[in-house]
Amino acid sequence: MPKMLSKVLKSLITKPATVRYPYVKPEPVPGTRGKITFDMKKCDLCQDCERVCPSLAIKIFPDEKRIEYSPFRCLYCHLCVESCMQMAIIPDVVVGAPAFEKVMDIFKTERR
Amino acid sequence: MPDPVLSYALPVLLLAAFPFIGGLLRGIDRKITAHMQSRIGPPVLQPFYDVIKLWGKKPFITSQFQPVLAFGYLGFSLMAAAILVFRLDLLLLLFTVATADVCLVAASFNSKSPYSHIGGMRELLSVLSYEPVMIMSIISIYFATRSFLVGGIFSLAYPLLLLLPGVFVAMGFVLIVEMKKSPFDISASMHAHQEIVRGVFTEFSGYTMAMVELGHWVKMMLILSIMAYFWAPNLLIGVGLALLLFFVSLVVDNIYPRLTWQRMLKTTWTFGFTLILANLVALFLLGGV
Amino acid sequence: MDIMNKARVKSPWVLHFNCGSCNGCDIEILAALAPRFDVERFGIINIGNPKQADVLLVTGPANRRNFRVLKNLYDQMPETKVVIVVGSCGSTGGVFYNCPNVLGGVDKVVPVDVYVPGCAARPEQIIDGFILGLQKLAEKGKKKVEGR
Amino acid sequence: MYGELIVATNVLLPLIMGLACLGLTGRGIRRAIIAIMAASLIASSLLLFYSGGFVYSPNYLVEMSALILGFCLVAYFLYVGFRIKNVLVIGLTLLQILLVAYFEYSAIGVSVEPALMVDNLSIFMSLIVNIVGSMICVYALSYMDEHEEILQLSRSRQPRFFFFLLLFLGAMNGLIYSNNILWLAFFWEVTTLCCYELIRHDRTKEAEKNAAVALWMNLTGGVALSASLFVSYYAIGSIALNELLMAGAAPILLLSFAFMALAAFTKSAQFPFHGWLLGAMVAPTPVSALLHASTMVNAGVYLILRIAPAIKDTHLTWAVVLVGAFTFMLTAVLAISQRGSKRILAYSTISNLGLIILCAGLNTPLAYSAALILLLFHAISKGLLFMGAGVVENRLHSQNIESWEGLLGRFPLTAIIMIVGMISMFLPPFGMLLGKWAALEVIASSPPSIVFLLIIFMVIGSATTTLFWARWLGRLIILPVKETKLRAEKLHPPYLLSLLSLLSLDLFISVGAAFFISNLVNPTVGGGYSVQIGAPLFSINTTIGSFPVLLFWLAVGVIFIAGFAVAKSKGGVVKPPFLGGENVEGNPSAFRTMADTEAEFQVSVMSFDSIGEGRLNKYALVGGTLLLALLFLMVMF
Repeated sequence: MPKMLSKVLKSLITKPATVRYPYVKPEPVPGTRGKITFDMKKCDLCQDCERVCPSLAIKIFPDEKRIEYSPFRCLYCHLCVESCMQMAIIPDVVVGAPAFEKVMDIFKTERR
Repeated sequence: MPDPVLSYALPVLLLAAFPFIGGLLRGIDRKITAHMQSRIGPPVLQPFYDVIKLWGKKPFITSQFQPVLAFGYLGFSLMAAAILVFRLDLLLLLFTVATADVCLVAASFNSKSPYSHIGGMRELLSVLSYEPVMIMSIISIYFATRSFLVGGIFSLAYPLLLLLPGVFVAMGFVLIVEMKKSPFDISASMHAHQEIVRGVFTEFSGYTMAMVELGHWVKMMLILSIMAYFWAPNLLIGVGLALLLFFVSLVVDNIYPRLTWQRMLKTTWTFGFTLILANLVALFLLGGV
Repeated sequence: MDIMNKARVKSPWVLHFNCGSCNGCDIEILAALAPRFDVERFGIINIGNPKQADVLLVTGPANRRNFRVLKNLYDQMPETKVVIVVGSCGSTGGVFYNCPNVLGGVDKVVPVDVYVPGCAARPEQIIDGFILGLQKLAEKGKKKVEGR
Repeated sequence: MYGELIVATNVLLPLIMGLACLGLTGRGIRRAIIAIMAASLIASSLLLFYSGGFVYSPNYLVEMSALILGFCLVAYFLYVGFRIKNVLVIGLTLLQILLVAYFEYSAIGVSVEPALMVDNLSIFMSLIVNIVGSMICVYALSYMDEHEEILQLSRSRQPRFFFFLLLFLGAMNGLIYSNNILWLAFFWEVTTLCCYELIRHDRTKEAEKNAAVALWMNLTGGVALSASLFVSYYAIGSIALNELLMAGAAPILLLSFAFMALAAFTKSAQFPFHGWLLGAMVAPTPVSALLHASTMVNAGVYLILRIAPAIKDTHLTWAVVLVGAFTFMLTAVLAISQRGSKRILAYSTISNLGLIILCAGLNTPLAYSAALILLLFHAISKGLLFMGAGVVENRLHSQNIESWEGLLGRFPLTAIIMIVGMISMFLPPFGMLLGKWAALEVIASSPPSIVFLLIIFMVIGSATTTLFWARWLGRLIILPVKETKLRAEKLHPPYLLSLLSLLSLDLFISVGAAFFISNLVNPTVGGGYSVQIGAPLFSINTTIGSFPVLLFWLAVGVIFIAGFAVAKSKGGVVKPPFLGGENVEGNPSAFRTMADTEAEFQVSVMSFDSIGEGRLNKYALVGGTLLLALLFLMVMF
């Protein structure tokens, strides 16, 4: 108890450890696995990423030349990033933002 | 002093202020607790937001009697406060507080919910643990003032604290139990999880919960006011004294874990009884009566 | 009634329900409650009791075992209330999308107001989610007043 | 003439009507007899109250016949002792015969003038005995019908039951009118007889056993009373109670008072004689109600109240105080470990009697007032509670308070009566709390040598009292969602009459407590003390405190009306309880288990088995015996 007492009183007078988050945005930590974007100039719609995705967050429609990516489905494991031969998937350090609706990120290309 | 302002208007004003000061104190309580835990904590007005919000929620009740009983808790707490500010009988005040508690427990027993039943039972046990100490404190005040009326405190030559320091400390235990602070918060802690959900408060929601919360503030203020009376001629010092004990109870809340009911009973009874009896014996020996 | 809405936004009490998540998001929620992020700054209290809660915070996908529980808890929360889903599994089923016991996202069972993605969602995101949730709460409060 | 009329209606008429009950066994006739009896008892006690006390000396013939009847009674006890082969009963009866016969032999021709003396205390007691007692008799009419229906008796035993019930009331009236200690002892033994016969009414093995316990304990009291008679005759040459009380406090007289106190403790079931009252719970409920509320136990308290002014400022009075205080505390603690409805009530009775005896022993004017207030309100509330408990018991066929769950939904009227009864036992502004308030003030102003001990006994006792009542109250008001609307409930007319009249009486005198204290209690106190409790119309004032009764009632009324108004305006949807979300649709008291099956759940009262009878009874017995030893030790100082 005396230990607790001193601790409690000490933290009473010292500054709180709290980060005032929404007002003070922290610097993103490099190396964090975050949201992905497709560089449609490089992507060849090979569907490798779709195959490795554990949660079916990436859907590729080769005929329509379209990629649908759901950040609300994504596990942020970056297996797709590793599997992409074309280095077409660009990883971010921030995961998707909260939203009222589960909107898909849609990527289109005119190539091929 | 038959001054109508002093004898009627002031008490009424004080009574009306009771819930507000109580809510403010609850806000300060949460702020200080947060700082003790190295947090920032909610705004000081947070308890008021909570109560207003609860009042506006869609009402869910367990039966038609529950709101009445919840209102009884608030009403009897206010009535006890009225007894204090109008300087009536202290024993009467005690009975009224007990009535308020029984209202709360009855309201929690009203639904067939295991959590609120256990909470209610534990609330009764905490009543069991503080009531004897409180009766003894009141009897001690009687020994000092030779009157059960609150007015007697004001006619003393010395402040009550100098005559009854032990009783003052014992009342500190009552305060902690009444505020439902750790280590005596078995019936329901004010927030966060515990093993019986919210204990005695589990089945309250919306406006019933708001009334219970208000009643809780009033009761906290009640005990603090009794403490303040320990330095009655100069109420300002008395208020300071009460606030000091309030702060001590917050510190205790933060450094002690919750006790079981057996331990709670043993602690409050042994410490309370010993302190008060030692104090009274000393009072008799020194011929202070 | 403006005061009421302000109070509503200022004091969202949370019921946290783990619908079968891996506990990753739960730990992050606790992190948000803990001193570093201290969501009690916004009046958020983890109340653990549907009857007094305003926000149902769900983690994990809805499954056949406990969708009933989820529904029951939702029903026991008095209006006005919002549901915030934390984590990818809760939003859509996530990695459990094809499991025989999993129904999918929480929105298959109760109406969800805010989705917080992430696996696990970070405390910052949970706070962001709360900000959206509170907007929704204010909207619902207004609607309720107008509805009268 | 007026005195004779009162004595005839209150003492003899019950006997005659009881004999009539025994002879005319028709159900309708019995109802008529009880109705006439109740009306005449209430009327005569009210008449007595309005016209004041009297003295009355019957002629020699009556006195001789009483003596002969007395010996017949003792002979019957001897027969009972041989029949149930109880050495204690035989021994005590023989001792009794020896004492009385020797007394009659040595003090032949001693006569007491007047033999019956009715003063304010007697009137006060008479009101309680007659009003509450007759209500219980009325109640018994329905109860016994139901009771025998449940037992499925081939031949009704009701005539016998009502004979003893009425005899009991008559004997009780005789007891409180007696001035001649010999007469007092005679009526004392009659109440013992009635008590014994009524407890064993059902003739089960347990009933016989408990009746035997009650018999020997009460015979001990009878012997003590005879001993007191003996001592007082040899000390002052008279066996008149009033002369004995006037005679002062010589050690030899103190011995006489000590014997009387001992007798009173046996009747009032104080430690260590609490066993018989608990055992008496096997009897049909009207018997319990009668024992607890209006007759038996009040006889003991009456005797203590009677001798209290005489033992003022002696050491003996402190021994009485300690017995009362010890019993008050320990029974209140014992009561929280109980689950049987009637057992809790029994413990509560013993506890409250302890408080009354404590107050009587403290022997100040205020204390005496407190004792009377407690006695008055306790009789009414306890009568009400027992009657309600009996109704419930006959319907649920169980005494366990677990089975009382949700009574408010099932039998609303009975439940409300029970709830009011319970509240009146432990919450303000009902009368019991008024008494307790006065008692606390009395204890606080008692001398420093004993005050600390008393305070500790008092605070623990009153806090545990709150606990066990609130716990039980909680059982009644559980309302599962299915039954949130109260249904109308049908009760037999005698039930309705007795319950509602006692309920309204309880409320009425609690609201008008100030009036009743100034008109009923204060004159009674005035006999021996200077009145110290002022009762203007609105509040009750002592020198050290004040209890604004009417204001309090007003506030309670406002709170509840406002509460109903808030509840009405806000309304609300009735929701099932929180069960971790595992609720079952349509059944609020069931949940889904892990295996996905539905299971009903129970909420039960917290049991305090660790502080139960097994552990505390030995303290009760040892402590009680030690205190009794102290009682006689105090005589020497």
